Amino acid sequence: MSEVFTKSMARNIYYGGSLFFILLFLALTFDTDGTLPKRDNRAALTEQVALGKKVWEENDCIGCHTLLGEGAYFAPELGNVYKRFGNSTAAIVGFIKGRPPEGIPGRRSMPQFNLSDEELEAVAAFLKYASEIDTANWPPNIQG
Amino acid sequence: MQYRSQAVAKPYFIAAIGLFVGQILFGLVMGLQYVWGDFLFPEIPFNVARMVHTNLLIVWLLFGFMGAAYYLVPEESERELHSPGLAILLFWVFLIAGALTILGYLLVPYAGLAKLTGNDLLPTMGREFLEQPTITKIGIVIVALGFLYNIGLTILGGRKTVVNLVLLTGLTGLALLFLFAFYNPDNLVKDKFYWWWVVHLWVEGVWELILGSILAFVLIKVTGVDREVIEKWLYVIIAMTLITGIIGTGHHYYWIGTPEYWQWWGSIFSAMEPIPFFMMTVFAFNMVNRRRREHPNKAAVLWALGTAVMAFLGAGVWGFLHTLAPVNYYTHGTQITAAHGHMAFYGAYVMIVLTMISYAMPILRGQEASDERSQVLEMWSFWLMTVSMVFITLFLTGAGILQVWLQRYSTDPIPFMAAQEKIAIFYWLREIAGVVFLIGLVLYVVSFFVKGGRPAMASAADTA
Amino acid sequence: MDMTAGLPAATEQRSLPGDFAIWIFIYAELLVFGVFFLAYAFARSHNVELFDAQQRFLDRNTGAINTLVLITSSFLVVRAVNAIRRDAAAVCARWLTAAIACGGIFVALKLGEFHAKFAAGVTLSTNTFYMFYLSLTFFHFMHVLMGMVILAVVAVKARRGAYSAASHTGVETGASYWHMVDLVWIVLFPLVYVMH
Amino acid sequence: MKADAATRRADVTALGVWLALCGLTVATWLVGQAGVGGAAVVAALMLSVLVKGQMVVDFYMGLKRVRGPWRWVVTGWLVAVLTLIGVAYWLGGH
Repeated sequence: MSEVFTKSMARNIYYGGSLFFILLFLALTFDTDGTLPKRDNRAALTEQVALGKKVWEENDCIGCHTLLGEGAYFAPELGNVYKRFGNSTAAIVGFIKGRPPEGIPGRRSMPQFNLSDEELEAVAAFLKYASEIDTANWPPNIQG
Repeated sequence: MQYRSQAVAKPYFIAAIGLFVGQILFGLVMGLQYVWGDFLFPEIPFNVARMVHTNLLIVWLLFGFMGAAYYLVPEESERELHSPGLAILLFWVFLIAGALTILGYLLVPYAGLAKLTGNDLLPTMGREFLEQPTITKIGIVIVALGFLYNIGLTILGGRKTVVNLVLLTGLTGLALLFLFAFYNPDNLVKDKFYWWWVVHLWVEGVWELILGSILAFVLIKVTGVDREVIEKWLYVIIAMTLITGIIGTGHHYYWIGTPEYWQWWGSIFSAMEPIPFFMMTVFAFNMVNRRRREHPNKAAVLWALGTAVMAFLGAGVWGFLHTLAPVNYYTHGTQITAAHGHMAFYGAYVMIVLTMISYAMPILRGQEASDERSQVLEMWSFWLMTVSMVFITLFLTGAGILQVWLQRYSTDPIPFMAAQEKIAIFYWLREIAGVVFLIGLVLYVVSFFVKGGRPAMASAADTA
Repeated sequence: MDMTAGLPAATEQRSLPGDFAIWIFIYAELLVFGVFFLAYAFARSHNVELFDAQQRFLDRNTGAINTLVLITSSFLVVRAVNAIRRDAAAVCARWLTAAIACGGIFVALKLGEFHAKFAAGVTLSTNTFYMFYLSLTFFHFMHVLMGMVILAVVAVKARRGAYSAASHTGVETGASYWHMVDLVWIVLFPLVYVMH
Repeated sequence: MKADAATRRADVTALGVWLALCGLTVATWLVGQAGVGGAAVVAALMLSVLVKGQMVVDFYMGLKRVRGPWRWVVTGWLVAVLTLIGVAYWLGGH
């Protein structure tokens, strides 16, 4: 084979190609950052929602549930749970509050987290905020 | 072993295998909880078991990567490690911090752990795969910096081979991108957007550089093919990885509130992501076919080829299955994702670490290759683990297809929990396959303690 | 390699011009662009009215001029390769410089086009047509920049006498990449600017 | 020298190709100016792209005399992409 195939050219393509696509990715990130205000429902980001996100995180809800499709696949999607529960934060609060501490025999059960009323309201507000993010019409239906 | 300091790799490999066993045990617990909902409830709820399962995976792979680096960097650089003492110190720091974190998950409610570790000061916990307390994350950064310092000085002060430089780039990228774990804005969309800079750009970016360089190193050693040939293919493969994988991040930006053009950018580039994996498969088989020596360590060759094939299937094919936006619209966040995740992680990263351990461990223990009986057992464990992982993937794929149909696609979609009950049979089958995987893993561990058969050295007449 | 091995007029079959590694890259790029073009075409088939209406707002004259500019620069690059094949390194460097200048004209015109669109408030999220228009042209635009960098490196090396008739793989490598950038635009221009 | 003569001939060929490419580009632009569309126009434009593309591939990229499948890969790419674009336009027209 008289084909020329040099290591230095392979290396140049690796460095040049990587740099090229990093720059492209950064350009798209820049555009995304500018477009997000129209989609990410940031107007609804109150202190309560921020607290709700913290409650969400500090109880590792993502360890069982998905949120906008990401997380664990053990329990239902919660990105649209506010809508699924009839556009009601009270229903969300009631559900979390009502989990039996010892679980439901033989079934997958959500733990009883003993959240305060403030925390319960906050996490419900967070889920309401999440449900109003423009997710390009995902999930396909109300079941999540 | 050409350099004495390579020996620091040994504790890293042992710890990696130990944590691997733990990971699989918790995987079996979770698998059982899928069908026996209140198993260990409320002592070990599912989210805790999952956290332990996934965090142990990450930690033991990192142990594996670090061990691999400590083994191969001195040999490639043709000099001793800059500081073996630092390597051992960081080993204990990382192991103890890791063990404390896992114990924290298991013994304290997660919210209590958050309080205990001062998550209020810099909230980073409670996001998938990044559940570690902030203080653990800071520890990871410190260990990573110390490790990079040690490896970096060794590489820069010695022979700079392509394998070394690619490995160093990969490890540096790993450390740098981890810093995005500390960015946790209240804005959920931004949170998720940059969360993927850790998760995706790790596993479909810089980790593949680490994978490629380890595979190249082992292939150079076991095939005796000219380094020049292997190195230029390494460059081409990782170039393709980054060319497709960086914009490929877009396949995570379809439905999380990000602009809709990501559906096009993400689909187009991630559809190309199987190409580097395919090239890797062709490359590995080509090198083995063109081998200029018969290495006595048959098991290591098997692992190397297995990595190439399974990474292509798991990361390439199973990734492609649901990467196009119109498909992903229905499969996003279902068992299809779980199926892909299992085979991709096993095929690409578990197997490359086991490849390296398989190659290096006998040498670290004073033999070029293990005894024949030990190797036979190791190959049995290879097949048991690999085949059961294929079945785990197939069962989860079956579960996912049914789930998508019942819950997302049919004209009368049913609720999540109702769908889960209808696909329980797949979860049972998955659990059985998981038990077989554990048996394979036990055999793997046992293979380290088996002696006898023809001493492997005898067949290595042409080793130089 | 023998003296005539690189000659287009030679009758014998020869291997790929330039470094094989660049060809792996070129084929990968063609694949990406091909898929992108088809995505455009099939997305259009679902939104014919939108695409046809929006296409009217594009600056077709600049698009056509840019096509001529790129074709010309490709021609200049061919002259450069032919020059180095007769060992005229300085001539080769001059042709390459001219080609880079053409690239510069392309970039300037394209920037003007982008500026007009951005000033009119067009973004990637305006609609599907503009998503494709901006994605495709910007992606290609970056390739032009990349190609100019490559040609510049080759030109500098040529001026320094790094290439000769016997050994000029580097020139062919850069040239091959540049022609790919041209080839892609040849498809892009009628597809996005003209056809409806 | 033989090499000299060969490259001079190649220069002439390249100039001819350049003229052809420019002509076809101007023709494409004229089609745009006329504002015409429809199946026949799409077919004609795709055909002209095929011709232009193949000229670039053969004479500029220099694949005409390359052994092996390399030339046909690019030609195949052109044919496949242009045909499928044609199919997409045909679908859109219905």
